[in-house]
Amino acid sequence: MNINFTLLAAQTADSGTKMEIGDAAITAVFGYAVVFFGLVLLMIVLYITGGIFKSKDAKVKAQEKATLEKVKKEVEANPLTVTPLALPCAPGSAGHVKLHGVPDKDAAMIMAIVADKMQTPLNELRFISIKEVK
Amino acid sequence: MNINFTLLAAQTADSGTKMEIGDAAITAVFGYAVVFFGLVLLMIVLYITGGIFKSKDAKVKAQEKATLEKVKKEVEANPLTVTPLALPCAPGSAGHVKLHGVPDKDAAMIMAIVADKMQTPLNELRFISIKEVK
Amino acid sequence: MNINFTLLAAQTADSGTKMEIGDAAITAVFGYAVVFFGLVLLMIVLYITGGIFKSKDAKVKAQEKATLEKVKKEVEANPLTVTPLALPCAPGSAGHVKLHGVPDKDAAMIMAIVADKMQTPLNELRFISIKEVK
Amino acid sequence: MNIVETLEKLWNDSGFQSFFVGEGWKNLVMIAISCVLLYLGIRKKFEPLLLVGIAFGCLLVNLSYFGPESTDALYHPELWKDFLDEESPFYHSYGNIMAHGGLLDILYIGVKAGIYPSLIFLGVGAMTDFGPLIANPKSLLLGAAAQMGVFLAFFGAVCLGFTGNQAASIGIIGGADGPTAIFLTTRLAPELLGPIAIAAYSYMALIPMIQPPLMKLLTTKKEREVKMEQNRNVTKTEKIIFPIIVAMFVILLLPSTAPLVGCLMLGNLWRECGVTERLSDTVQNALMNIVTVFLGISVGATTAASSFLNIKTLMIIALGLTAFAFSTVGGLLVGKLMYLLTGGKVNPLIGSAGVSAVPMAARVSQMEGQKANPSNFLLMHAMGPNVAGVIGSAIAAGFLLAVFGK
Amino acid sequence: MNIVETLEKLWNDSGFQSFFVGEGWKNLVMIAISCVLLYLGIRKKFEPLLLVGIAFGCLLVNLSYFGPESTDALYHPELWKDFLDEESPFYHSYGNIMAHGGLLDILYIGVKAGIYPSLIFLGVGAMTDFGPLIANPKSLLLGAAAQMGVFLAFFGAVCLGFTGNQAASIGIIGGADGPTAIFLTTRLAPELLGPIAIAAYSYMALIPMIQPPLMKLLTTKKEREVKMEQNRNVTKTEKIIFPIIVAMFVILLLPSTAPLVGCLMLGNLWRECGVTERLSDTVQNALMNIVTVFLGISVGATTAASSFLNIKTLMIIALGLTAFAFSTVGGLLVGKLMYLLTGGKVNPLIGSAGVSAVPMAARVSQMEGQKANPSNFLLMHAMGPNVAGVIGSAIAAGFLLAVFGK
Amino acid sequence: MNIVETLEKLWNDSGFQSFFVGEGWKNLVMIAISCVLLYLGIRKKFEPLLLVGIAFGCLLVNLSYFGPESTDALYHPELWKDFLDEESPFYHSYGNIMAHGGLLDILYIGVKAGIYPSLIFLGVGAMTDFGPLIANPKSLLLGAAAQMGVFLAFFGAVCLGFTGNQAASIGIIGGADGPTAIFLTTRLAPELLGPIAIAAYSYMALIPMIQPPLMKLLTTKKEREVKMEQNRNVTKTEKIIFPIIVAMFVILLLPSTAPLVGCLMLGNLWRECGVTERLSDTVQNALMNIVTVFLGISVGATTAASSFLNIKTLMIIALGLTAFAFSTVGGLLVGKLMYLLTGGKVNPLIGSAGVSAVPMAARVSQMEGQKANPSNFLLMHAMGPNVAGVIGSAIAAGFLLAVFGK
Ligand code: NA
Ligand code: NA
Ligand code: NA
Repeated sequence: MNINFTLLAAQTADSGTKMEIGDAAITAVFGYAVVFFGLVLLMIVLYITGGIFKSKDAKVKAQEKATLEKVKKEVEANPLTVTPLALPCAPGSAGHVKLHGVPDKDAAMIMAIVADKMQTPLNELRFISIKEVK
Repeated sequence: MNINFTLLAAQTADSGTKMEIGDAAITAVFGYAVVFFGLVLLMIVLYITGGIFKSKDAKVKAQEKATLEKVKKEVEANPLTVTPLALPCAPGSAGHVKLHGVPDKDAAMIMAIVADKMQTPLNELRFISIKEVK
Repeated sequence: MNINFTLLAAQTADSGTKMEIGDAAITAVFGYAVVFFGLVLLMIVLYITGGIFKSKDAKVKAQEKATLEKVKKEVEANPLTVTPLALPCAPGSAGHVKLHGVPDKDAAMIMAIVADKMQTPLNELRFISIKEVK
Repeated sequence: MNIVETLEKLWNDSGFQSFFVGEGWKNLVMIAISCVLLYLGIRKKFEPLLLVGIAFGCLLVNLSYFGPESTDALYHPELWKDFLDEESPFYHSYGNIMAHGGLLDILYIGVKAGIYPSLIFLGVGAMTDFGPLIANPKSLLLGAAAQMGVFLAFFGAVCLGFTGNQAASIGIIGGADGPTAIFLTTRLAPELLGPIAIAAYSYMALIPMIQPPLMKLLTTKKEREVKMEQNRNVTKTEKIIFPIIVAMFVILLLPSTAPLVGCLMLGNLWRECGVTERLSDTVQNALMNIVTVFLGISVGATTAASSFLNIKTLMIIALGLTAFAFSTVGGLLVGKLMYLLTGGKVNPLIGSAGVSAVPMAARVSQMEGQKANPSNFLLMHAMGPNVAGVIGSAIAAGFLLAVFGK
Repeated sequence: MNIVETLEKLWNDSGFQSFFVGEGWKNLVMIAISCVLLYLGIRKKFEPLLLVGIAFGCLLVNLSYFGPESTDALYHPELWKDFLDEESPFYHSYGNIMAHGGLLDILYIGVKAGIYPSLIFLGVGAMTDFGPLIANPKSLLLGAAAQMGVFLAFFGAVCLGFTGNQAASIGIIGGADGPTAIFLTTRLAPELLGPIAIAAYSYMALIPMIQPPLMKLLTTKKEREVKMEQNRNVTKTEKIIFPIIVAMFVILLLPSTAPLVGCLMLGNLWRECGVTERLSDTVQNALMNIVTVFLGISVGATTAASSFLNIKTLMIIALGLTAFAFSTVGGLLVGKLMYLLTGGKVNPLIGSAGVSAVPMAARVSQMEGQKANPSNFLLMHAMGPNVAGVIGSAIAAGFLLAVFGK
Repeated sequence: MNIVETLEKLWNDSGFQSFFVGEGWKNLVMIAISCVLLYLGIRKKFEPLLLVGIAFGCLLVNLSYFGPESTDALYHPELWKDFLDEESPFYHSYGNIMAHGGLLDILYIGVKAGIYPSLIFLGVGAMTDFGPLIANPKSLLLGAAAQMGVFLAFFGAVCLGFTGNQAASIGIIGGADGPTAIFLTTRLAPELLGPIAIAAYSYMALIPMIQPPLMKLLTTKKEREVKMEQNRNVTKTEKIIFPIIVAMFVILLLPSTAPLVGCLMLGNLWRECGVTERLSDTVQNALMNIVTVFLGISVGATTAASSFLNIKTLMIIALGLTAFAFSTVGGLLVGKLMYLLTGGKVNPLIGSAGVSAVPMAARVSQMEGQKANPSNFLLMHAMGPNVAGVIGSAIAAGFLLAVFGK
């Protein structure tokens, strides 16, 4: 096995040509400027389109705030109720559930499992009560 | 950037050649006939093979009818029992189940979930009782 | 449609050349030897690397034995407890569970379902009690 | 590296200035069209799985291709011109496409070679239950009848001055079968692929609007009220034998249908045989989705402005609608005939389902039937002609391919 | 467009009349054979994931290909003849296949280039637990012994007049490893791919019938009753290091095994390393199923009547059975030797599992062991030789490739 | 068949002896390097999805390739030399690669043609939530600023004697975006692909070690403690329009970005449009994983000893680190500027997230912010610059491609 290593070395010839350091500096500065140009352009466009949607957004937010406060009041009125808004995996909220001697985390798990199984967001299901069977 | 648009136009040259309207009419009628010929041929073949299987089918149907009637009688005898034959997703029937204070729809859901989870058709599982825990 | 079947036959020309029976015999014996050579080489390497890991293994086994005996004692003390080590699908063991009027197989199923749903090995879950609701 | 030169190069390459050079404004029009298609796909839910990809492919190609000097373009029509040009050194050279094409040129190879439509048919086969057709083989007559629009639109297209190949490709829009239309058009008249694919998928989405008026026009209330008898049970064995038999007879009759019908039936066999769930699942999901991704964007790429914006596209859109309408009419008329011959046992509304567009056309039959008689359930009866229509369109395509293909 | 001409063309293209021209009747025979294979795959569950595809590919090609004039065929043997013919302008030209091939020609490129078997081995690696082999490295001896049939069948094939390349491809059937057999045959004797693939997959499915009689013949009841000690625990780190070591030693020894062994071990590394579940899952499922789809139908396509229906196919079927039988015998004999040398600690029944055919052969060992002694659990012990047999077959293939490959 | 000859051939082919011939020892070094990379990928969890594949590809090629005479090698650098050599008869001939390449040569075609990085960007787009960026468009300034390292490393590489093309490819390591780096390097300086890909993925994994010291050095505790206001809500429609707008403006500006930005935005559109979950799921999972499999091993294959083991590789590793560091610095400096201009409303820590490396860099910002002020939640604010950095790197790559590409 007598390999021609000169040939082998030749395989990794350099692509392109050497360039002057001055040119490189100009290219680098210019390139960085192009990146800024492109993203500033995009920023402007986003601010414009964003402006159009902000008015709608304002309305939606007002509505949501009202809902949240309503839920808050209910929760305060009934200290055993949990609002599993903080559930990491299941999307949406699930109204509120009475728990009888079951740790919150377990209840959240069970609800997430069932919701996941049924391919239904939690806020379309209503759990009335979860109770550990003793 | 001086694009040669003549060249560009040439790119979308027409495939094939023009044809006489008379030929087109004949081809159209003939083509429609070929489609009918093909599907009628297939229809005949299906009637032949279908005939072979119909006798078996007759036996199966007779058997099923008997089963269905038996189930019906049981259902009539016990008004709380549901036969979730109408379940949209889960294949097969699940025998019958006693429900205690649980809406039918919820029970069907739970059964479908479990059946789905266990990769088992409902008719291979038997649910004895589903009861809401209060 | 006049197919040239001579041409067709020619398409399935034989790859390679005929060989002498003697050469074939030598090649066969030699090939079998090469297979043994390769796998014996591998066997030696595996024994060497295995040796390095066996000492660690010894420790692990000792620990496991202790755990197993502990579990055994508990099981003997409480005849209603099942250790679903024999579960065909779910990996790992699930500690032990009290069953109240529920067949072992059903309990194992329920546990496997929940474990599967939660993407958690059974040995990271603890089931305190499974009771059929009557 | 001269800074002014670089700047000039960047400016020349940029699409912003190309809009104002030569026919660059046409790209702006195409970009607007792609936005309309995106709107139809996303908001109006016109077959979004394909239309969103087609529209975005259209957008991408019209943002990056302004003529043969656009070396960075994602799709290069001139490469494909060479591919089809017998005089060119790159005639039939996929190697040239691979070496010099953009991303969408390379993905388009799968369209050109007919791979994507065939693989999609594997998935369609695995998703289709031919049970209602097996239970009721005379559904096949309706599936045949509903190819009327294919041949009428073909004839109309020839009258309007299209070549035979182009007319055949336009006619197949009436088959209401996206992959079949793409398969045939790629082979017979690739220059029309963009508008034909868009028309085919758009009209399929419009079935619930196109068909009901024709259904009411051509049927009497009494006919629409007909309740049909329940279909007989179909055994598992029949379902397994069905794809084998169909493949045999259809491919023997018209070998040019082999890629489509073969794949459709293989997919169906994997579905029904009960021992290959893994494959059935994969061809319906992973494989079909991957191919849909590739097919959508590469079909979209064929809508480069120069080949899309002309009077032919408008004619194709008009002829496509005609094709759909007459296919519906064909199905309904034979439906009425069956109503007469069976003494009123067949509801003619199931005839329009013969255009295929599974399962949308069957649902339209069900809805119209229920409007006439709320206790009427035509869905399963309409599924027969509906799936027969898929086979019917494949046979129509095979015939056109046999006549006009090289 | 002359109506008579068109009709004539359709009739000439149609397969119905081709059966009665020249050797067209052979296609009928092949269609019957494909139906038998479908029956075996579906009803008898002979490796259905591949056999259903192979059989349907066989059906499709024999419905559409009746000789070089069948331009619409899904597979064109003459294109592949040109591909292999050094004199042809299309020698080694995949471009020619892409441009002029049918669907199955194009899918077959992945077989020809050795891609599919390698990708399947990625999935096999990700599905295989080498733990029992690591726990008990002397299993490798059984995996080596069970390659006996490979070399005996090779010798037999040369005696029956096959060329060296063909004999090597026939011999590898005894490796009981589908992808390896396809990989080797494609490289050494592509003209035999159809029968060899069918024989390999069919015999793998027949393992539970082929092995038990030989096991009873060659072992005593006392030997079969031997209970083996539980294997030691294998740590996670050992399992991670194992594929790296095997890849190193086997590829250095026989570089021609690199595609198979490299992919097998990479798949296994993804399985064991604990940080690449996504990839391990994909190579076992989506990727493997997609490749299985393509592999099945394109291997089936190589069974065009003219190359399948001859005496060689019968010889291959006979030699394949011999190969399986003698591989079993080889494993059992070395199993008996180990029984003797270890003073009865090794149950010789685990030797037959060395033929690979994972996990079927290991299950047969388990069953036979339990028949002799109901409290005998040989499965995990048999899994060692079983997975060793995969490596053994790869080495045997590498040897044959090194000797007969160009 | 002479037994001595065969033995000699096997011995000559075997890698065991090749280590001791010519520069074969270099392969041993590369094998050791591949084991180090495997260790980093598996134990240290350095982007294991790609690094395990790259490292195993490196192992496989250095076990099987010892120079042009290694005909069984999985990868053949000399084939790719011919591919790039205008004088060679195989210039730009993928056909030659297909016919004479090994498994990894064939898989490498997808890298060379730019397919894999684009398809991965489809999946990345489908996984990315651009909401935080839409809510806060000035994040884009940080995404732009964090490309500083790209251009500084480019300049440094020219100073160290690299060609313009090579320097551009080295610079892009600072974009912290694997697929972009692979895409650009394949086009501009394929001979450096191995080291650049390894550097890019390794440094991405090292972000949690590289960035924090610089963050502490360049910001005051007061700055780090800044809590930012909650982002405004982003409507579904805005999220749908965003990918369309970005594709339009970026591709018009720099058509050379079309494959990357086009795919990124199409993937994102499928994610957000709400009617194509099937496709969004497939491009994130099945398709992306399959491409990752192919990309990893074929990039690994480019690390044949002869092209990897030289002083340039060390320089690339040093320049890559510089690039990452200065990109971080660029982002932080503009972050500080925004802190000043907004009167302390912007926490400058989110600037470093502009390097992309989604979502790792954003998590580092979150962690450092919480260290300074435990009630500080910067994650969502850092996600804006983080995803902006992906677009920024694509634009930087597009610029370099426009300047140095043919
Ligand atoms: Na149709
Ligand atoms: Na084997
Ligand atoms: Na970046």
